[in-house]
Parts: sequence; structure tokens; C-alpha cells
Amino acid sequence: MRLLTFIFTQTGRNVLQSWGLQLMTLLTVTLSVLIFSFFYLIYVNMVQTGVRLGEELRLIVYLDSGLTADEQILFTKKVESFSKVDKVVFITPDEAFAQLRDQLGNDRDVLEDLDSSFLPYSVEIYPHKDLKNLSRIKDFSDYLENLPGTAKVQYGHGWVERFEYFTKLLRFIVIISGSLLILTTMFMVSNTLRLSLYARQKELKVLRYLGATNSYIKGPVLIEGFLLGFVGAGIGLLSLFSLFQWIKSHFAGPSLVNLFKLNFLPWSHCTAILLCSVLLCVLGSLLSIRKFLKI
Amino acid sequence: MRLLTFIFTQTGRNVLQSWGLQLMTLLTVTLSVLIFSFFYLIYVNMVQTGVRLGEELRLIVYLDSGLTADEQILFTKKVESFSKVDKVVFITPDEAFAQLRDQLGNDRDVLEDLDSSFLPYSVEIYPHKDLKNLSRIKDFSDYLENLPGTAKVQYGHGWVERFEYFTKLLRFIVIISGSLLILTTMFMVSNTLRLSLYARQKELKVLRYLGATNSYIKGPVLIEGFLLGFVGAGIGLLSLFSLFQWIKSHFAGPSLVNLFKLNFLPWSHCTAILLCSVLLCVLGSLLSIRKFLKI
Amino acid sequence: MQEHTEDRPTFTFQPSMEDHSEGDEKSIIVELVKVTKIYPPDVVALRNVSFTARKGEIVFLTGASGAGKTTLLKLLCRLERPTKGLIEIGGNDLNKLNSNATQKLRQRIGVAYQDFRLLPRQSVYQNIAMAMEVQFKNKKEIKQRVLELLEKLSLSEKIHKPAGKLSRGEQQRVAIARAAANVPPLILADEPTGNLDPQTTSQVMDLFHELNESGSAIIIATHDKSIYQGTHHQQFELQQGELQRVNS
Amino acid sequence: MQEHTEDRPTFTFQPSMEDHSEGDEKSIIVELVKVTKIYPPDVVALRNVSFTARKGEIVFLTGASGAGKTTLLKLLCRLERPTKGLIEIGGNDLNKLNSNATQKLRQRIGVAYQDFRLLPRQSVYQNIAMAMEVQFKNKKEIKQRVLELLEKLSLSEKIHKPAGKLSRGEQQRVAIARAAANVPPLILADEPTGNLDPQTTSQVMDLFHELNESGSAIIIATHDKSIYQGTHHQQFELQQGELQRVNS
Ligand SMILES: Nc1ncnc2c1ncn2[C@@H]1O[C@H](COP(=O)(O)OP(=O)(O)OP(=O)(O)O)[C@@H](O)[C@H]1O
Ligand SMILES: Nc1ncnc2c1ncn2[C@@H]1O[C@H](COP(=O)(O)OP(=O)(O)OP(=O)(O)O)[C@@H](O)[C@H]1O
Ligand SMILES: [Mg+2]
Ligand SMILES: [Mg+2]
Repeated sequence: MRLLTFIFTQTGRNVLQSWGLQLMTLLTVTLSVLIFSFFYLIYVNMVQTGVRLGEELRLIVYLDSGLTADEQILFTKKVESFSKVDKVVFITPDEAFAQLRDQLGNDRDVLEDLDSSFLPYSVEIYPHKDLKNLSRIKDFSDYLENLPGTAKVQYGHGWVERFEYFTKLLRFIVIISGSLLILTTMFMVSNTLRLSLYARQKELKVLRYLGATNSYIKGPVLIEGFLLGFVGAGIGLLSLFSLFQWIKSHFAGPSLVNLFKLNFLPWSHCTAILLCSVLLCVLGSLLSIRKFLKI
Repeated sequence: MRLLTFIFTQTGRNVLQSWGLQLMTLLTVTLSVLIFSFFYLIYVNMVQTGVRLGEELRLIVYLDSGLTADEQILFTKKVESFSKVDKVVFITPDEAFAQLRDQLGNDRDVLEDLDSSFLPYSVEIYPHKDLKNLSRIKDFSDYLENLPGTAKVQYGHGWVERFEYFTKLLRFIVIISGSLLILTTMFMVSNTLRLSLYARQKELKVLRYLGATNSYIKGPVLIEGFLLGFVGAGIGLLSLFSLFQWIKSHFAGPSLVNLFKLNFLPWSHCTAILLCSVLLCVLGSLLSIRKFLKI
Repeated sequence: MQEHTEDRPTFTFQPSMEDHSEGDEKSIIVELVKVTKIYPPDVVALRNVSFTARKGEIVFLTGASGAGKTTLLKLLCRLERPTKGLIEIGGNDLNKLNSNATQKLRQRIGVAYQDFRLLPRQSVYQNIAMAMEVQFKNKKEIKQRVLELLEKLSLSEKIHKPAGKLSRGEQQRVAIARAAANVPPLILADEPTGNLDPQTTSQVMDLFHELNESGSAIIIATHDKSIYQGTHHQQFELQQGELQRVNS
Repeated sequence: MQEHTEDRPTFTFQPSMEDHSEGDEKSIIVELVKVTKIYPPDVVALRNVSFTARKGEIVFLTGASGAGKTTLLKLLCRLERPTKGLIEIGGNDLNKLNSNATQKLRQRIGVAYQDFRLLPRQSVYQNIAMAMEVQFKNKKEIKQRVLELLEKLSLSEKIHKPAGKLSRGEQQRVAIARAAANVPPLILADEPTGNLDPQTTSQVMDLFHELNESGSAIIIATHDKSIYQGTHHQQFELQQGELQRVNS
């Protein structure tokens, strides 16, 4: 009991005595967590947007105009049975016409006075998630091309390529800046810990000379490390949340809600970040005083 | 002359004696410059892509089908005289038909068996750069709508909105992460300078006690600051360049070359970054020893 | 203190402990057997030193500058390890102590270092109290003891001043007060009067004698003849690392 | 040195300088007039101290611990500023010196601090050489002088050891050697023999006498009677901040 009381008194005293340094260390941790989680947030949202965009990918098979209704259904069944396909939708020329009108958007006037008869029957194929990859889609398209009854296979070449390229680039940038940042952050936190160590090594040494036990020295350092990690990460995450809310309210584009729906990090991730921060700070603190326990 | 020799000897000695710390400081500066210029590079490329995309923006005015050739030319003149317009292109139904085919891409089959006669005459208007802003475009479109002879004004609502939204968001993210980083970096560099100060304040004090003049103390610190800023920023920029080259060679998507053409920072910007780094390091170093000159 | 009984070192002598023999042979507190200390690579600070100090004794250690006095004292509180030889304190072989046992041992040795090792930003009070805090003494007891010591060393006025703002002589007395705070069974004082005038020196020596009477063994390394000349205490001289007894 | 002539302070006395009078009155080097030093908020370290030291004199300053000796010496090398009063060194009013002039002044005063102020990681050689390097002496001259001093203080063996690994007495001698390195016109020594045995003390005093003969004025603050008793040198005593002449 006495040990605990002493440890808490000691911690309080340390924090009060070197509050300038403590504040600096706290700020460092806060900034680091903020930056890290900011990038993580961007990454997560990017991946989600990617998934959402990927879901819109489909292949369209135009069927030979000579096919009978039975053959059409047979064809659909055949494709459906293929394991790499999620969903197959059969589309009549009327439906295709409506779709085209939507696709043309404001240009739809060009279709006035036309009817759907010039469009062929077609089948929309939503490929399985694991197929959503440029080269695989290409193979699949070639396969469909060779099926009897296929007139033409079509998918957004350009769109898929562009998307692939763009997400690849973006992921790359996020990963590179992320690693740069994590490197920098670790460097920074360890620097700051070293700095606060410099300020206190004399005190720790003297305490050892006077016979302070390991727990007497470790105790306050542990608690400080814990508080540092917890409060630092807490403030960092809260700032991120406010920032996120602000961005969201600022950029609420109704027409794009679907594509760019921004989500905050789920609770579980926030908790994980908090725990990691606490763990790292405690470990860092303990590591930084390790050499004094050998005196 | 002797002063100079002494200063250089002293600098060399300092660097050799505390090379661990010096290396750490150098690494800090390098990382900071790398991170800063990395973000700057992203920002610059983003803006360039934005400009390139913006250049593709145009409004299309469909003209009343009843207009005579003279009236059409008159209309074009009228729009051309409008100061906020860069270029006006008159488009015949044939040209529009060809364009539409291009626009439809792989869907162009739907236009088979049709001829251009169902399309109206139209005028393509490339607005002035400073008009490329969602709300202004809207106003301009309304204005055109009310011109006599206009059947319909059309522009890529969705595209412009999306683009506006996306670049706004991206710029926002880059600016926020940039400022976070600059904050962190400044914090880091000043921390590191403080750390190296701790290690040397005793020496500087003793030198003052022994009668070292201002220049004797400032000299080596100045040179060290200069070397630090120069070498640090140099390595940082070189790393960025290698990284850039790698990304570029890795992501050379021929089909997208036009849209995502990546450019490295121009020479002038590199030089500016280098100079800023040198200036900051020298200033920081001088500031950090200022208090010793008062002893 | 009760929750710590189990990890208390076997070294448990205390000032109040009864002599186990009650005869003419008092119990041995410090014993060095053929101790050699070589600072790497080749500085021989102590050479084959054997030495014994008993409970309640005062021992003076003299010798030229650089003879090895401080090294000998550092070996006793395990700030340095001997290159060869055996050191026992209160019957414990110092080579066999683990980290926590070493700390428990240090709690029972009060050391006034030659370079003081005070915390310059902490107050005089805090500097002295620290020695008692690490032993979980209670606040009231600490305050009482610190005030008493400061009174004896005429430092009462400086109680709340940071130690770094005292004169060297005042700092030296704070270091001595810290060593004496716990009334430890063994006190090591390294040049305790180097910065003190004769009057203050006698105050310090009075304190040492008082501690000695309450049962502490005291080892004093010094150049100051005035404090050992004409006393009956044991006196050893170090000459280039070799120990010689001067009187008996 | 020639490019520095213009910013050399007007304080230009040198050991070789001729006395300007050649009469029985030697030139005054240090002059304090009614100097009071109060450390904020309320520690009166010196009270109305007036004091004069002349070229080629040795002056001993005694007084109890905390009497103000160190404070007086710190005022002379401008590490502290007086609260009231006038201090002149070599005819320069210390209150009127700017930063660079202060440094030039310090180059002409050798100080052996009570707490040494050596750089623990630098070698003994480097610690002493530093004092000469800041005056842009050339390498050969520096080496020669350092070796000579170490020889005189029996530290030749330790020349390449880091100062932090020396015994306190050895460190004290390094501090003294550093103060003497430039053969400055004024030497301040604060408790220079506190950690030294009698034999080493006499080596140090020999060095001081030698410097004195070559023209340096020396002010020594000390508690060690053996170094001033029976000498003809001036002796002052500080009592709670007030200065009194003991002999003449
Ligand atoms: N950490 C160390 N590393 C290397 N050599 C050391 C170290 N500490 C002391 N020495 C050397 O060991 C010898 C004995 O040093 P010690 O400090 O024991 O002397 P001392 O008797 O206390 O002298 P003093 O009276 O000057 O304090 C000296 O020659 C010293 O230079
Ligand atoms: N920086 C400081 N701030 C406040 N008080 C101080 C400071 N330095 C010294 N003092 C006080 O001024 C008085 C004179 O101190 P000084 O160091 O001059 O004494 P001293 O004569 O050198 O003593 P000693 O023989 O112990 O070295 C002492 O009471 C001391 O506590
Ligand atoms: Mg010693
Ligand atoms: Mg003093």
C-alpha cells in the first residue's frame, strides 16, 4: 500500500515539476497519433470507395440476334453456373434502351424518336469479387467471347484500367507517406523520450545511489508512460474525429454521397490505436530507464 | 585567418566527437525535407492534373433548329464577344454525330444505321479559366439559356460537380496533412536541436568562462547548421527524386499518360527548399546558442 | 514495511542490533580480502587490499590524491566491482547480490560522495528527504529528522533553497546530512570537510561522533589532519593502491 | 592576433607590462568599492565590500562556509553582477563592458572554480588546451605549455584520460592548470587545495608562487590554514558578507 501511495505521489510530483517537458512529450504523442490515424483513415476510406466502385463493375454479353428464348435462358444458366460469377441479369432490348438513356444523361435527346428494337438482347454479368482484377477480367471476357451464342462481350476497359491505375497509385502514395510518417513518428517519440531522459537521468541515478528499489523507480515511470500514451492518443483521436466531422459537413455533396461516403474508423480500430499508443509509450519509457536499473 | 582555421578545426572536431548525435540531427532534417517535399510534389501534381482536367470543360449550346446560317454565325459572334469566353467552336450535326460516337466508346454500335440528321446544330463554348468554378459556370449557363436562338444549354453537371468535389477534398487532405506535417517537422527539428544542445551546453558554458568570443562560439555552430541544412535537404531531395523515378517507371500506364502525367518539382522549387532548409537550420542553431552568448 | 519482509536481503544488521558475542570481539561489518581494482585498461587503483571494520568503529582513510580512497568506498556501496578479491558487508558477499538486494544494501549504507551528487534543482529539504522516502519512512518522521539535521549543521535557513544555489560548503553539508538521515549502520564519507572552515568541520565531526555512539560504523576518507590527529580511532593509509595501517 | 587589435578591450595589462609609477605604489589590478551583492530575493552574500589588489600580489580570502568568498570571485570574472557598487579590473569598470569586451577580459583572468567546471568527456590535455585555443595560441605553444604544467602537478600520466575519470584531487589540479595555462595577469583560485593532500598542496602552491613571480596577481579563497599561515601575504576575512583585513 505504502509503495502505491509513494508511487502516485512521486508521479504527481514529477509531472508537476517538469510539466513543460511532459507537455511537449504529450504533444508529440498526440501529433503522432493524429497523423498516423489520419492517414489510416484516408486509407480505409480509399479502400472502401474502391470496393464500392468495384461493385459497379460488370460485363455485358450481347447475344446473337438469332437465339431463341430457350437458348437465351440456357445461356444465362450456363454463365450462372460458372463459379466465378456473383449474379447474372438478363436484359431485354427495352431495358437496355432505358439504361442507355440513363447512361447518356443529358445527352439522351439523341435517342428521341428511336425505339429499342435496334438493340440486341444482352446479359449483364457481375463477376465474383476475387475476379475483380484487370488481367483476370480480361481472361474471363475472352472465355465468354468463345461461348456459343455470344455476339460480343463488352466491359469498361478504360474505366477498369483507369481505376486500377489510380487506386494503385493512391495506395502507393498513402503507403509511402504512411511509412515515412511512422518512421518519423517513432524517431520523434524516441527522441522526445531521450530528451526527457536527459533531464531526469541525474535524478534516477541519485535515487539508485540512495537505494531506491526497482519498483520505486519503475512505478512512476510506468504510470507516466501509461498516462502519456492514453491521454496523447485520446486527444489525437478526438482531434481527428472533430476534423473528420468538419470535413464531412463541409464537403457534404449530395450528388456524390454514394461514391464518396466517408466513414470514421470503427470503434475497434480506435481502441486498437489507443492500446498500441499506451503499449508503445509504456515500453518506450521502461526501455529508456532500463540502463538505470543496472546501476 | 587564424580564426577561420580554428573555426573549421573546431567544427571538424565537434562533428567527429558527437557524430551519433549529428547523424541523428541530419536524419531528422532529411526526413523532414523528404516528407515536406513529397507532399509538395503531390500537391503540385494534383494542381496540374486539375488544370489539365479543367481545360477539358466546355458548354454546349444546342441551337434552335429554325435558325438560318446567318443567324447561327451571328449567335457565335455574340458569344465570342463575351469576355469570359476563351474559344467558341461551331459544330455541325455531322461533327456532333462523330463526337457522340467517340463518346459512346464501345457502345457506339447503337448508332449504327443512324445518320446525323437527328442531331441539332450546336456551339461548343470553352469558358475562361477564371470561370471554371461550379457556381459561375451555372450562372453562365443560365445566361446562355436566355440568349435568343438557344434551344438548350448543356454541360457536364455531374462531371464538374464530381471534379470540384474531388479536387476540393484532395486539396483539403493534402493541405491538412501538409500542415500537420510541417508542424510536426518543426517540432521535431527544434526538439533535436534542443537535444544536441543539452549535450553541448556544458561545453559552450565552459568556453564562455574561458573567454571565447562570440565569433569563436558562433562560427562552428553556423557552419554545422549550414552543413546540416544543406546535406540534409540534399539527401532528402535526392531520395524524393529516386522515389519519384521509381513510382513513375512503375506506374507508366500508357493509356493514361495524358491525364496523370507526373512531373518532378522544377529546379527553382528544389533550390528554394534547399535554401529554406539551410536558413532554418542556421537560424535554429544560432537561436539555440543565443542564451550562451549572454553568459 | 511489512509487505517487503520477504524480499529483504539477508544483510539485516541495524544500529540497534545487539552484538552477537558481547565479548571483546565486536561484530564485523565490512571485510575486504585481497581486493584488487583495475580500471580498464591499466589503471591499478587498488592492489591486494585487505581491511576490516567493525560495528561502532570510526575508521580514517588517508592517502595522496589518486591513491584509491574513493575507489575503495565505491567498492563498498557497489558503485564499482572489484577486479579480484572478496568484499563482505554485514556478512553478505557483494559479488552475489542481485539488483534488488543491492538496493536494500545501499539503503543501509549512508554515503557522502566527494562530488556530493545532489539534485541542483531540488530543495535542500527534498534532497535529504529523498534518502528516507526510498525507504518508505512516513512524512512526519522525515520532516522531524531533516529539521534536526539541518539545525545541527546550521543550514536551517537554507531549507527551501534549491541545492544548486548553495555555496559548495553548504552543499557538502547537505550531502552529509543526506548520508546521515536514516541513521544507517554504515556511513561512508569521502572528503567530508574539504570545503568547510574549521568551525563547520567540528560541527560535522560532532554529528559523526553522535552517529557513531548510536552504533553506526563510519569510514572517512580525508586529507584533513585536524579531524583525525590525536584521536584513538583506526587510521589507514593508501599508497598507490596499497593499504597500510598507521596506528592501532 | 593582429586582425583583432581593434576590438581588444582597453583593459590591456599584461604580466610583462611595466609598472607605470615604478615607485612604492604598484599598479592596481582589482578594485572593489562598496560592493553589495544580494541574491534574489533576500540572500545578502556581500555587504559593502571594498578591496584592492595590486599587480604581483597574492591575496588570501578566508571566511566561514557561506560567507561570500565564491561570490566575490564570481563578481570579478563577471559571472555575477553586483547589486550595488563599483568593480574595476585593470582600470575598466565592469559595469560598462559589452559582451565581447567581457570575453577579452576573461581571457586575461585565469579562474580555478570551486566546482572545477571541467568537461568530463574531454581529455585532460584538451581541457587545459581549450583555455589557450580560445586565445588562438598556436598548437606547438599549447602543447609545450600543457606538458610543462602537467609535469609540475604530477599529472603527466593522465594526459589522455577523460577528465571525468580522474579522482577529485586530480580534477582539481587540472582546473588549476587550466587557470594557469595562459600565464594571465590575474588568477582567481577558489578553494584550490580542498581535495589535495599536503604534498600535492605544496606542488600547487609552488606553481602559484612561480606565476606570482612572473607577475600575476593571485587571489586565493581557502579554508586551508597551512597555505597562508606564516606568510607575509595579504589576508582578508569575510564574515557574513563583510570584509575585514586580517594582517598587512
Ligand atoms: N572511472 C575511472 N576510470 C579510470 N580510472 C579511474 C576512474 N576513477 C578513478 N580512476 C583512477 O584511479 C585512481 C584512484 O582514484 P580515486 O578516485 O580512488 O583516488 P582518491 O584516493 O579518491 O583521490 P582523491 O584524493 O584525489 O580523491 C586514480 O589514478 C584515478 O585517476
Ligand atoms: N546562485 C545563488 N542564488 C542564491 N543564493 C546563493 C547563490 N550562490 C550563493 N548563494 C548564497 O550566498 C551566500 C554566499 O555564497 P558563497 O558561495 O559566496 O559562499 P562561500 O564563501 O564561497 O562558501 P563556501 O566556503 O561554502 O564555498 C551563501 O549563503 C549561499 O547560499
Ligand atoms: Mg577521492
Ligand atoms: Mg565557495
